[in-house]
Amino acid sequence: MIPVPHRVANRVTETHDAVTVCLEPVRDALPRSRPGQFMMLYAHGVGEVAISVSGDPSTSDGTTTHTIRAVGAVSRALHDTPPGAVLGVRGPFGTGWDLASVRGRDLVVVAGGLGLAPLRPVVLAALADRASYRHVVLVAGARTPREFLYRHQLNAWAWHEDIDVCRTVDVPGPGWAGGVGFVTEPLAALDLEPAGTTALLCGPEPMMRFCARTLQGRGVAARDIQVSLERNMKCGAGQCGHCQLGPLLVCRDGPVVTYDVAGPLLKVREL
Amino acid sequence: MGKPTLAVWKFASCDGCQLTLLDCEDELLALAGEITIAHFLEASSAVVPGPYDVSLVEGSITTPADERRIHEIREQSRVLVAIGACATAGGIQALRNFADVREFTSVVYARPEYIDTLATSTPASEHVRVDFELRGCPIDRGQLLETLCALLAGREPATPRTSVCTECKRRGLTCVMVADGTPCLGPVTQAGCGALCPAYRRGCFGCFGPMAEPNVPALLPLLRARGMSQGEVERVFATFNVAAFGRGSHDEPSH
Amino acid sequence: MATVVLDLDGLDRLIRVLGERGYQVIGPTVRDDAIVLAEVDSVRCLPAGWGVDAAPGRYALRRREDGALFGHSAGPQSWKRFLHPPRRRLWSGDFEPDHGEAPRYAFLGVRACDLAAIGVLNGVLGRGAFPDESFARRRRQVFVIAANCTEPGGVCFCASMGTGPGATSGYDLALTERIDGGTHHFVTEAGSAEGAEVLALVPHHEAPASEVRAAAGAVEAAAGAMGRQMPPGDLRALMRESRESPHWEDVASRCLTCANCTMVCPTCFCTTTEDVTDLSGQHAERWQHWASCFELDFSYLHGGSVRTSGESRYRQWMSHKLGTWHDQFGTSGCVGCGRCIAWCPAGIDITEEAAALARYAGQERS
Amino acid sequence: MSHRTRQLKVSSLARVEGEGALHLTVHNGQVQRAELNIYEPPRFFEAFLRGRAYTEPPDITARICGICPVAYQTSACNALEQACGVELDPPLAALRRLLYCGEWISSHALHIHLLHAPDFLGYPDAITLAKDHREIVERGLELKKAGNAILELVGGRAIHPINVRVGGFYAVPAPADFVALAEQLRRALDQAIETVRWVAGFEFPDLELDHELLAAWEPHRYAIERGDLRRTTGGVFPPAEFPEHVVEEQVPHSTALHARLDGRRYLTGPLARYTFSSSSLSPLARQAAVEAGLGAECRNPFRSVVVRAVEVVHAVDEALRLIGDYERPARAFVPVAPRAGTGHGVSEAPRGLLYHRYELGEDGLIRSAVIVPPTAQNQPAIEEDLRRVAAANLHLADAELTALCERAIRNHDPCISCSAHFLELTVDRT
Ligand SMILES: Cc1cc2nc3c(=O)[nH]c(=O)nc-3n(C[C@H](O)[C@H](O)[C@H](O)COP(=O)(O)OP(=O)(O)OC[C@H]3O[C@@H](n4cnc5c(N)ncnc54)[C@H](O)[C@@H]3O)c2cc1C
Ligand code: SF4
Ligand code: SF4
Ligand code: SF4
Repeated sequence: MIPVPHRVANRVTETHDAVTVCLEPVRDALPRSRPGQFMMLYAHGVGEVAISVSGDPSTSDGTTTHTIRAVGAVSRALHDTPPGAVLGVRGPFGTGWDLASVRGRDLVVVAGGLGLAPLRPVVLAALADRASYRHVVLVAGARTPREFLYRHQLNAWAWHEDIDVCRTVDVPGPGWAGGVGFVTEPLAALDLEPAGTTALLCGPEPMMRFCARTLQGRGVAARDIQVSLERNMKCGAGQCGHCQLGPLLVCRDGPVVTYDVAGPLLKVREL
Repeated sequence: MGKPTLAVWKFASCDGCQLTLLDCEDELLALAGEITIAHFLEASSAVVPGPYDVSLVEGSITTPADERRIHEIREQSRVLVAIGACATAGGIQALRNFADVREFTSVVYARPEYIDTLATSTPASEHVRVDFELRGCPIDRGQLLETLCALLAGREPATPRTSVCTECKRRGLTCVMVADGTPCLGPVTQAGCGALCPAYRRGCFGCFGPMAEPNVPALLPLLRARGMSQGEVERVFATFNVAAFGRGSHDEPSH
Repeated sequence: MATVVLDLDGLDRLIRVLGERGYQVIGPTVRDDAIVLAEVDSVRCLPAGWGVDAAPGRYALRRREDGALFGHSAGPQSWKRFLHPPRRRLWSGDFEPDHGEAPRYAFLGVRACDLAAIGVLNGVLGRGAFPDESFARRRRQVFVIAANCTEPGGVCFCASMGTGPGATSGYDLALTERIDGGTHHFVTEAGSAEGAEVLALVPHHEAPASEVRAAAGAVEAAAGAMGRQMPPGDLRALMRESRESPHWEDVASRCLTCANCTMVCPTCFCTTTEDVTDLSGQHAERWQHWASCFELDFSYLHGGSVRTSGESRYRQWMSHKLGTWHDQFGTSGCVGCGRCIAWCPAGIDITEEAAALARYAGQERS
Repeated sequence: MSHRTRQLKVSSLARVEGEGALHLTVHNGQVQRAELNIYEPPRFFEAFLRGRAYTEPPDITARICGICPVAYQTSACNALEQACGVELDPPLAALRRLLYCGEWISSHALHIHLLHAPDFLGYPDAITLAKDHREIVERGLELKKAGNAILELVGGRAIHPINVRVGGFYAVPAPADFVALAEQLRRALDQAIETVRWVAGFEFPDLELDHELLAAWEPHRYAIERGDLRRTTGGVFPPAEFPEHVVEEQVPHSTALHARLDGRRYLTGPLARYTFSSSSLSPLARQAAVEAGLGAECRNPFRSVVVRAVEVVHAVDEALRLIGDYERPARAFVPVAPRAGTGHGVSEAPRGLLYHRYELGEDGLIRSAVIVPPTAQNQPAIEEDLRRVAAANLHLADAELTALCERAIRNHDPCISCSAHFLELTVDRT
């Protein structure tokens, strides 16, 4: 599979090391992605990495939006690509969040750090089709207040009556009015109807495990918890073998899987 | 922005690794077109003062003056690449680390008092921060070019930390350990040479140093089963990368 | 078409006919003390009279008493290197795919286990939502001449994996080599229309029923003469249950994590990619080469690798081959060719390790 | 007249292999000291060779020098084979000579084009030279590449070949492997001849040296990978007598030992070889030498660049001859069993005679090792050249004098890593 050239149409700085870019096809557009899927983004001569789709799923102009944190050579190059420059894009790959199964139920979205990126399309989709869900809750954690992605949007959502937003940080700054501590704390305090709740989690693996444990402790069934997994990926198409997690090829069977599948695998050391 | 600058520095070594740059016969002039070779005494008497974008450091640190100089080089270099077994592991001269230098000196030089030398031969990374290491005694030309191209492109150089066996098998060579009973260090040695020795039906002798997390103890009985004496086993690990393989080859007393 | 008999000249003619039809014929030849796969242009290239003694961590050519061409078991290479090459350019320049002319191969002397392996590889690379075009094309164009096994090697266990010793499908032609009372010939069957077409161009005569029976009997007897076998029972369940087995530590003390087993395995498909640029930085290319789950960087995530210990890397390999392959691709990843046993410098034997895991699991259950 | 004291420091003499310094003291118009100060940190090879196995010196001593590893491997093999009483099968000996030709071509092409020629043409390096004369530098690089191609095919790699062992090789090429190489060498032959013509046109300062010369020598061919030793003052002696004639001494200004032949300074290298063996050059090489104006011998060190170029023609021609005659040897190596004793080995490294001596115990372990590299032998002669060049050119301005002194050193293609590093030139004029 060959990358399809896309131009950086728009680039917004999110935090000191993360940007959100909107990519428009130079010629051909790729198929539309579903919330939770990812693309392989290629920076000229530097390399290619997996990056989730973080834009509004209702856009139909062929663009694709991604939020990238610079952590290594490739992500740094993608992060630094200026508007107008061309990147290669392949995809979309993988499973998306299963929103259909949440219809008529409470939706709890839990994001840690950059984990908010693949969950933003879910929130946007839920808000666009608000009547299909009962409660919609977003619990978002970050290290510091300045490290929240989409800060304006989060603020806007916080005022929105259709969604409850709960923010928490490890290290609060002056004037911080939100919570302090791990995302599991607000999760434990949430007013839940376990049998009617579906939770979507994304963030560092330990965070997802703790959150799932908290939710399960409160009676939410493992299959009603969806997590987005991260493994090394080279091809995105189930052929390079790198992303295996036990029986799963994360790029094909994931990244989104239910916790009845993921839970037992994540418990095994170095699987 | 001007062309990036490259500097080449020498410490205790045989010059083979920096010669590798001149051995890039097909690329040398193109390279000189893309970067300014600002300091490369083996090749040029023109010297451009620092700072330098990339410094290639060859050789190990063996004298007090070297120790000062490597710090000066670090300060002047944006990216510092240690090239070759001497610069990455102390080289064969690191054998002195396990011996008595005064005695060594007296063997080579009748009047040792003239000789100003450290008791040890150490890699650059023991003195300063090193950004990349290119393994090998000598380094591989392809890896050197890849590293320079990668640095120019802002990419992580592709210098895998896996075993020589992976290259051996990709080349379609027949394993000398299994088919010929020849002792081979390939299973614990870092890839990069292209499985040169097995291609000549010779066992790898580890000139690229240990791969990431080598299981040396598991190899030792296999070497002995293929006819190496304990002394030979110890010596083969105690050659070009003696300080990197360390004394891992001693899983049992030799007497 | 009925079963026929080719003699040595017939086989030679077959090789030439395939060459004339534009195939590059690949078959076994002797090089560097082993039987390796290379281009052949006549029967003279084939390893007449060479046999193989294989054992864990050991492989040696041996002179046979007869002149058999296929009287040797699997060598260090598999057909994988032609269908899924060790190194390949994916694209270059402005995302120009590296199609080129895909070679048309004719594989001569494919064992049943290797035929199964090609099928397994096809299940991974050739099917699915995003098939590997290069593999699929090579696979589509290949002409397969299977060689049924009548003499398994010391590390073979295809019978217990249900993949051999006789080829049952997936070939264009299938040969059973017969050396009997001074005659040396090949009982041959076509398995496809093209196979029949090619066979018609080659001198042959119809096989007498006795020959057909003798050939079938030899293959059947081979099933009972395997060098080793997998422990009976549900391997997939065994692998699942054994995730935390203490036995992994024992294997890890012997395993070099050198990755030889995965490289020689005819079904291990894993690859990694490399991005390259020229000195000007203008021209970029992307290459792919074989990788292995034994490599530390294989599972690298920002901050470190998932599988750092030797235990976890060996476990990944074995569990994938015998267990999770079923989950991912609906078959076993192991076809019983025994290569990983012979070509492991440490002589680690997957069948013995499976048996040891089964013993541990048994103890745990009781 | 007021006393003028001028301190000249030219740090770094470039385009030599290794690091060192030059100290020149001029007092009242007299050169008082002319020292080639080699301060390359010692690497103690002879010391740690003790206790190693007799099979190891080819690999270990190669690491003394990345520019002439084959010379080290060959002298080591010669010495060890002698110690163990083994002779190579003739086809293996031929293959060894072929490998060595590769090193001559590669090392000489490097020195001529990249290190030495810029001196004659007034460029700091070959890369700047290439801006004006790209085709010449490209030709030099191609020539060097042809030499490396031999090293890579026969030796496995150009620097520190892996295919050399005491008794022969690990694996020997098939004749078919040489097809492309021979093609490349045929092109290289033309390039080598053009190179001779090119360097013959340089301007050479006058200097006739009177050093005694010493080189390996064989009766009917140009000695490369073996030979007896021949000296100007009459006589030929076998390598085993080297220690009786050559004594090394330590001097305070150098980490390299200085060698003296029966107490006198002497010179090894291309001029010595050419002087003794010019009649054994291949016809093409001899013709090139004649066209270049070389006589039967050459004693102007500045002209050594021409001799090197002629030697490249010879080495390419010889390589083609060896390839033409090549038949795959029946075995890749002669088995060598260790025995107690001493062996001496010499060969002609591109820059001069390289001598090895090993004393083995019965167990095959090395009891003692002595290595005398060419530059250590040449150091007194180089210093004498410097003294004479400086004395004859004191009228020059500092910069020019410095440049000339550097050239006088580069004439000898010193391999300082072999003996010791980088040259820093200090001229004290009082
Ligand atoms: C399904 C999926 C979705 C992702 N979504 C996003 C996103 O929306 N935004 C974002 O910033 N990051 C995302 N990542 C992580 C991102 O892929 C890594 O940060 C990136 O690969 C790091 O590459 P690097 O070269 O910059 O860093 P290095 O650490 O230098 O990585 C070197 C190589 O290791 C591999 N690697 C390292 N870290 C990871 C990782 N975390 N995941 C997969 N491979 C890795 C890659 O193959 C990379 O080429 C996602 C990862 C996955 C698997
Ligand atoms: S020959 Fe050496 S490098 Fe090659 S597979 Fe065997 S052990 Fe590994
Ligand atoms: S066993 Fe390892 S190398 Fe082989 S296919 Fe599975 S993951 Fe890949
Ligand atoms: S099982 Fe054997 S071949 Fe495989 S990685 Fe371990 S030691 Fe190497």
